[in-house]
Amino acid sequence: MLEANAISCVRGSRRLFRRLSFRVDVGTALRIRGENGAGKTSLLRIVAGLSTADEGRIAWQGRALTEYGDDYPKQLVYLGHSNALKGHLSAEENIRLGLAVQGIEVGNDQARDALNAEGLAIAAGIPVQWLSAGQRRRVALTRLVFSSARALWILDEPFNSLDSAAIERLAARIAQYLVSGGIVVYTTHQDVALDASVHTLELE
Amino acid sequence: MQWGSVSEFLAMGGYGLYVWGSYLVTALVLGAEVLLIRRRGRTTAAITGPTENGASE
Amino acid sequence: MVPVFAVLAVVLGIAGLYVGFFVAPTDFQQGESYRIIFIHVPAAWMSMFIYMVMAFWAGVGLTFNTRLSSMMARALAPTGALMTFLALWTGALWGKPTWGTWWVWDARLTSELILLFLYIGYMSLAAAIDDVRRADKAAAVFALVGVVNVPIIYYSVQWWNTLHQGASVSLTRAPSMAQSMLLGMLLMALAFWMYSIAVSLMRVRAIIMERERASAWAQELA
Amino acid sequence: MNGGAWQAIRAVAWRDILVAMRGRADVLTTVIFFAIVVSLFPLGVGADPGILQTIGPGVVWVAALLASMLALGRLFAGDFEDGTLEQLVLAGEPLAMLVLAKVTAHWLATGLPLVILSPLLGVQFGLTGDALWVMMWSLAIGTPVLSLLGAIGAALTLGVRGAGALTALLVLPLYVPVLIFGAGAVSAAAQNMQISAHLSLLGAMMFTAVALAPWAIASAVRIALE
Repeated sequence: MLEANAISCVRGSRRLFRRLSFRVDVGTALRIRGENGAGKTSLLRIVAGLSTADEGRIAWQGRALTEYGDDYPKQLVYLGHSNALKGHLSAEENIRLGLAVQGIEVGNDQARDALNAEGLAIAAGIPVQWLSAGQRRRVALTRLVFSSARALWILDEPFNSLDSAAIERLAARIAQYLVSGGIVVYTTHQDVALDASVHTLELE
Repeated sequence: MQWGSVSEFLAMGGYGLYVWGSYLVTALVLGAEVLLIRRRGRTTAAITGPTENGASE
Repeated sequence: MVPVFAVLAVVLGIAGLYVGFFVAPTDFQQGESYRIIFIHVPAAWMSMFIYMVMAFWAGVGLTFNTRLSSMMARALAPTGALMTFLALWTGALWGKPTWGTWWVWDARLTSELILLFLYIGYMSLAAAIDDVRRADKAAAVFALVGVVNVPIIYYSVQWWNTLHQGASVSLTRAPSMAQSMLLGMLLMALAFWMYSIAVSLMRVRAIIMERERASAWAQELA
Repeated sequence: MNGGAWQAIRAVAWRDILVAMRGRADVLTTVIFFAIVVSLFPLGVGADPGILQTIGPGVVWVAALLASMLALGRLFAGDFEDGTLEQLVLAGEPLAMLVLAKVTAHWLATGLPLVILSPLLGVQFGLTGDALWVMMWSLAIGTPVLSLLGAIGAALTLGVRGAGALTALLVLPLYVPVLIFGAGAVSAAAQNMQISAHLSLLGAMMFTAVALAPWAIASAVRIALE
């Protein structure tokens, strides 16, 4: 269970949000809405522990993030605006090595099967920098296939530059992850229907 | 008190240029630093003006 | 609190100068040029001392996340850099009559020069980063890395100097210190110390006001 | 260190080595820059063998120092932009170790080539076998320190305007001790004097840098990503 109470965040001389509280239980998703620059990404980064809130506290399973140290990141997956892919390396290498850094062992064939399922079989071997934005996003999203063991998914605009088929696939995968007891905190400006219980948080 | 006259004091045994050169620059630099900070303080106070919590005392 | 240190600085300064110029005898070897020592040595001491204090506040600011200590470190840096510059300037002016050259690759002068680069590095890093909080923290890390390296730099330059130059040309062997010379120098050192405290406190107040103004605007905007 | 940490460290290092091999152009620029800077000096100073021999060690060392500083731009900047650096911080493994892996891979791609090329350039300055051998040794021990100290500067200036020049301003003063003992070792060898003092001090610097620098780099990276 993820909980934030009265958190606020100032970036430079601009205050993004003040005294924000929310609770996300197992099996539910929290969608964060707000215009550009309202602080959506900053909030996700605070939840992921990359940056700290100026005031207030975030608790994961009852314990404050500050008490966790290195083992909190072990329980989450964070997908930012950027795809975290190295341009020179192929999709396969990116997945295998990217996940190895997170401590998730993935064999060559597993990576290739996941890419096939995502319809990227032909792209598996070529350097990622030559793929289209949509394809690169789908390669980045393939990481989620191997991250169902993680208790918390934090996704920043996951549906960006995806075609409708890919959006459906991702929505299904998120719904399936929620049913299996995961928690998702995400932002998106596209109204994608998720058949799971979704709460929405508005950032003015 | 070994200075016979003011001119002797200024001559500083022939090293006047170096001795006074160093002291003068030191005085100038330290003085400039103080003035700069005071100006920096005043400009902030001027901009802040009477904010609601009267930050500029 | 600032006026207290300012007054102390002036009083000690006048006393020091009086002792330095009117009580201390002429040095048999260097004549009157040695009187530069009354500002050269205090400035050099202060340049080192301020860097240590700056690194201390930077470390406190980094570990306890206290904004005031990071601001104190930021306030100290310019004064420290100034002191280093003065040490170099007076060192050069002292070197000219004594060794005939403006710049002498003496171990202490060389490490002062490198210390000046460390100060400039600290200040430009802090100035280059827009987000004030990150600027404080990044500069603090650099100050701590610097303070670990200052002794290493000092001894390696010392070692390098003895290797190339031999110990003949060196400021470290101060002229035989008559009682009054030592007194003059100590008084000036204290005066410089009081001055540094007064100036840094003035600057930290200015920094605090600037940052309050910035956050005051944030409240109005939100 | 549990298995997970070791696996993550290997993955980070291997990924960077792969990227360096695929993008060979970057590696070559460092080495070519090193060669060009060294061969500029005889043009500037004149080809008198006597002078060249005395300034040889210093020139090669300063050029190596500048070349390794030039290469720092690619250490974190790429990962910072494409988001991989964030994933490193979120790997749940000691960031100092992961960062050490990155700097090691970076040294293999940019530091080691300098070490291998240095005797070739030393010959230009009329340095003999013994001095060349010590040059390689001193660079082999010294360049890791340059990479580690440089990495602190690179991490501190991530995402900052004019990061290149600023990193140079930050790290060059820190390079002074390495330069003094590195070049000192080579010129001592050229005059066949004692070199053990130089090399052991360089070695001491290397171990201190390996022990302390990663923590500074890790906190600089965390600060940059806040």
